[in-house]
Amino acid sequence: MKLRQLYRACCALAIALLSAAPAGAQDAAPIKIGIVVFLSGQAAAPFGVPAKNAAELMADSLNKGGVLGKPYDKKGFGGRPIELVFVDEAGGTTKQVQEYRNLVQRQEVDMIIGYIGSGDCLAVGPVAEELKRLTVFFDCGTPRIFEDASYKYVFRTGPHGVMDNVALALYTLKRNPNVKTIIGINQNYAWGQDSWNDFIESMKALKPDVKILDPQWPKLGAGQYNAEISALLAADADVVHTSLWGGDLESFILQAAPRDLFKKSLVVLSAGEHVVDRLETQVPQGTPFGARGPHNYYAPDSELNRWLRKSYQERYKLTPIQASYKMAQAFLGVKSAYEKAMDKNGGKHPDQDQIIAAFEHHAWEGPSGKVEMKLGKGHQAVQGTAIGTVKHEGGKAVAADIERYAAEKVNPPEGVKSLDWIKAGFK
Amino acid sequence: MSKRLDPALAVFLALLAALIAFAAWLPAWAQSLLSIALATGMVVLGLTLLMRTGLVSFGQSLYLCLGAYAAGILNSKYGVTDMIIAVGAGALVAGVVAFLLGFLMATYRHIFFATLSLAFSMILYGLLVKSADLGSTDGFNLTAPTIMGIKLEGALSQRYKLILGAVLAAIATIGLWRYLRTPLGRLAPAIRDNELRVEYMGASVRHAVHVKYTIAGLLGGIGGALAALAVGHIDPDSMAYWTVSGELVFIAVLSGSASVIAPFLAAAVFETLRMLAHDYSPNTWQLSLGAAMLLLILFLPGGLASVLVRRSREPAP
Amino acid sequence: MQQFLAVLIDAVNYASWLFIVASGLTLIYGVMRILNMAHGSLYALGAYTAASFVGFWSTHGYFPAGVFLMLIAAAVTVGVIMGPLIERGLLRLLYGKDEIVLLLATYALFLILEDVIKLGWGVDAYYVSQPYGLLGNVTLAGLSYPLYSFVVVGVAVAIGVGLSWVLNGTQRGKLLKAVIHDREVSQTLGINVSRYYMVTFTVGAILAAIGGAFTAPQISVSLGIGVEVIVLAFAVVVIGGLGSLPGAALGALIVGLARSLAVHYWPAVELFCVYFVMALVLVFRPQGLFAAPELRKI
Amino acid sequence: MSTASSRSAAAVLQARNLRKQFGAVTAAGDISVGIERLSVTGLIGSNGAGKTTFVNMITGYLKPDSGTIEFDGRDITTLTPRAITRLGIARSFQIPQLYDALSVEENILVALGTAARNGQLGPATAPRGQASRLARQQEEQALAQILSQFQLRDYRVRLARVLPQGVRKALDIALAMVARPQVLLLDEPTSGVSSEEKFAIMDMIMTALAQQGVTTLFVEHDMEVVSRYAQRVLAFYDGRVIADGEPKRVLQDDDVRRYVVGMSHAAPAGARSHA
Repeated sequence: MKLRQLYRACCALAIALLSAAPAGAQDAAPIKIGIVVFLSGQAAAPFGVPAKNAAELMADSLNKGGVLGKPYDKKGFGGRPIELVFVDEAGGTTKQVQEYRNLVQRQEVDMIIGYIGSGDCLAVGPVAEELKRLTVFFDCGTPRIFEDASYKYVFRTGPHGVMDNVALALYTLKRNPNVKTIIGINQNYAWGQDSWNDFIESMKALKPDVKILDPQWPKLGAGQYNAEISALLAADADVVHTSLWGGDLESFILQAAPRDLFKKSLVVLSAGEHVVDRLETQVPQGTPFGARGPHNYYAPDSELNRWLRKSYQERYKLTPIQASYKMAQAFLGVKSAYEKAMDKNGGKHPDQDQIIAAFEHHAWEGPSGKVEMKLGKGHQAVQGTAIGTVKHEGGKAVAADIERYAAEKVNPPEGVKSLDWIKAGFK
Repeated sequence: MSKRLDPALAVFLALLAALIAFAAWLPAWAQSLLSIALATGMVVLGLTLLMRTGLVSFGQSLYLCLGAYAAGILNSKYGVTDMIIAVGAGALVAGVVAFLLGFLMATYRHIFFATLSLAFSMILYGLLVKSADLGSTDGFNLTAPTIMGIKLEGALSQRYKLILGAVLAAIATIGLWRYLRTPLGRLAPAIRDNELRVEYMGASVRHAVHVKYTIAGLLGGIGGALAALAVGHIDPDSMAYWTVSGELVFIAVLSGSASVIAPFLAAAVFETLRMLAHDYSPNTWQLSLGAAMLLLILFLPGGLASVLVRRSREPAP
Repeated sequence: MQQFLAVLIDAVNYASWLFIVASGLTLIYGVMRILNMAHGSLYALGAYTAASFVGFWSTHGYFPAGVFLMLIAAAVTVGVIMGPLIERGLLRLLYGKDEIVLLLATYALFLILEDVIKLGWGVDAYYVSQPYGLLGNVTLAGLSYPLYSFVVVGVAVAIGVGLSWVLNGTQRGKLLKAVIHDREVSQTLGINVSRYYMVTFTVGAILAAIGGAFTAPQISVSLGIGVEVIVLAFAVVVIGGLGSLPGAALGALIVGLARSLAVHYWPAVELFCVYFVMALVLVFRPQGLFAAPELRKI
Repeated sequence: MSTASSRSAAAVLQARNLRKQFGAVTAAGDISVGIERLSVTGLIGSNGAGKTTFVNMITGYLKPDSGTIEFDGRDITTLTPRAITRLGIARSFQIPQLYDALSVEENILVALGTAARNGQLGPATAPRGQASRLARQQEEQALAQILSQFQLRDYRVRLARVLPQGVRKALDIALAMVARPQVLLLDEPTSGVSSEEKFAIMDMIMTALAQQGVTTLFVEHDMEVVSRYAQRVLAFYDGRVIADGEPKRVLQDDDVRRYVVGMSHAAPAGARSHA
């Protein structure tokens, strides 16, 4: 009896599996794009969902054609409409690798845009090469992707995370040239560790006599920081560096601000923009914060930026934040590379290799300004960045004292590893 | 007692043989899914051996992780790319650690066994998170593996990983099946039922548990190495964190402990369920997976093994 | 010296929070032998519901101190709805099965509730720092502490004292102890065991939700806040001895102190100090601190 | 108290000055007893008199507070149950200790396997290649023998958990006998068995034991059973042996009549109440 039930279940499963694979895409058919971002877990609200929203907004707007001004006025990609398939990035690399294979081989997507977690990017890169499918990382931060390997099919349209902390170090010194002691509070995982390292190495390079105190390492998702805040208060350092993000950063600010940590020390947020956007004036005035690029508060007053802010606001009742900007940036990068390849191909739709050839060393305008694929043999974007300070204005938080940094100033040159570049005094 | 192979095991071995023979014709995503299922099944095989003994480890990811890191470090830091050596190294490292921890673990039972194993796996997790050279939580990638000097690229590599997994699964199931028929192996359900009687039979419960714990660790290490090869990337979050152990325990319960082949089937079912949940409800896959888990617990309480073993349980006159 | 005082204060604050979450877990385990993994979800539900209730209260401009009532109301609401629902709808079908099966059932429930929360409240975070800001700060040992932290300490003490009183000082508590001791005998004595199970699970759920509700004002209420809680509460309960209330209190203090010491003197080990303490206690006291090994009758 | 046999030179088992205290209760107060090889000894006494404690101390479940136990001249006082079992002292239990989830056959096979591993079934002489086949044959034979000796053949594939009480008892004793012990201690072999079945069970046990040549001690409440099967009786009261000797003599002893067999007017019904 049970055996039969099992058998039936297996059959049902097999049918479901087989029917899940659709027919292959044809030339004029829509371009199917796999979008992989966090849809659950703690990275969903600050990164995954804003990115997903931007992806939907971009796909719908591009599919209408003519919504964006030149050079993005063509429908879809070179006239082909875009179709999106979403996958949740949560659950670890083993799952992501498997899901990536599913996207390419069962869902037969034409390309993949996504990945917020650095571990996921590292893991997916080689699989993209194996399966030979164009894969665009839009957000993940680790410089190791193109510093430790080189890829044909993999591109990253967002700059890597090193510039966030190099720029923050420069900004911190400008704000407080006499800084003597630095302490940090970073999540105990690769991103937190890398951010802290980049920051203190930059500081040491810029001001060798600065004293680094033993930093705090709360675990990812800890939520409770009272003990850490006590330790930070007791340390009484000039600067507190933090790369906390999302709910963790919000909780930290909610707990630290009433205890006057922000008054006692200069707390600098390497990736605070998405939290400033949500917490507004609960983030104390005078707090320097980065946006992982010139996004949101730091985006130029361009037609593209105004369009993104307006249409995103209308559609989702929220401001687009860093991850939304980056997703839009990725879409426009691929679109312009595609259309560039199409021009080269005599107006015919390009194949994947032609898109890749056009994408390498490509440059385009995004809502946050110019993006150039300058590193990683033309696969890794660089961009200038900006840091500002929280200012309360009419019940809202805005960025004041904005400093802008050119791409070359905060990114290593091609072929040099970031940490070596920082340690060598940015040479 | 009889030397004849259990029919279910025979069918399973035939399936594995077919898998090896026809691997080239399987779509690549299915090859990959099955590779991961075989690797997971190997770890779960060890868990079910412990469950047969009445012990539930909530930290079996410890051995999965050790096996994966042993294979991965050899591969990417020392350039030893051979798959067989990788699996051997995974088995060795995990086996030795299991043997050593076994002296302590063999005296624990029930929830305390579960908890202590959880604690050890989380300590390993903490150590790996602190290891910048191993990429902390980002982990690191393996380079393309070889097998007996042959360099494997792309699709070929994928196929050989699957074949290696299938061969090892065959060896492991036959080996464990035979072990369970030795006097020491037969003690497993006896210990689960009545340790006192086992001691009063003159057998050492502690020794028997220690041996089984070591075997389980060894299998975990093999599974970990296979997983590292199959995924091509390792990191502590998807190898050592407690949720990984939780998932392994779930697959073990889905499998049931009465059969040596059920762990592999359960792993394949679980991977497939998860894939479908991700495909059809990307926003609520946890809900779908959780609901599927509940249904399985409610309607298949003895696991897949209860379906496989039931018929051979019927008495012969 | 001053730093050591800060260590103690931080330890007690953290331990109080831990105890609130762990008390429900240990109560449910003690009575029903279920290690409830969905405890983390109930915690999260408590936090989300509290965020909604406090938000409602504040936007309607009622008297500010009422937000504290809202926290409790939220916890009770969650417990009273979810407790019986889970116990009657799911757990009751599984009584008599292996402990591990029940544990996995609650794990499945945890997965389901994670998405239920997402469907109910969306992915965006909620902030309800009104109760936190309402009370202001005190300066102790040269450092500024929010008074709210001590409210949490008070809640923990109240729960500890209240539960002890119910268990040891009331007729029903004594009957409950009989149920804990022997389910079958209690049944033959005419005790409505099924009812005790439901009530216990509901109380446990309320305690989990109180943990979440009183944490909500200090944090950003967002997805995934329940995950860490499970393992921490689990560690506390195991260190103290499963099913023991004083054990949970002591376990919470030990974990709180260990963590606070790590944060102040050796932050790099904060990540695994809890597990290290747990392993250490189990190595020397295999049953936890407050549970005695039993000799079987043969 | 008779001390004549307490220091027998031919004793296979020798207990000297055993004391065991549980809080205020004296479970054993200076017990010295010697057991002769191949003898059958009944242990009697009311509940809490110290019979089971005595058995538990000899088999290593409890350690005496003071005193020594010797087996074949070797001190076994501090050994574990396992070590004692391996030396050749086996026991059965008041509450049968079976593997409930296994069949009767599997129960016995587990015991046989262990006994074989411990070399209690005779040394394996065959070379490795043939050893396993030979061992399997031996195992088959031993299994068949035990099943028939303890009348378990009809229950061979039944799970232990569903067996009737009498069969559980038989299986419990069978498990103890598998390793061919020199000394066997039976803790209330007939408890929980209806009075009509008692003699049948005891007959079966005693026949099986006699075939193998085992020194036997058994705890029993039913005086009829004791007087029928025991060659010697030890009467326990308050942690002491108050009488020791032939059944007839001991059962007539005044102290024994007062403290132990006091209920014997009511026997055998009274004996059943102890089940």
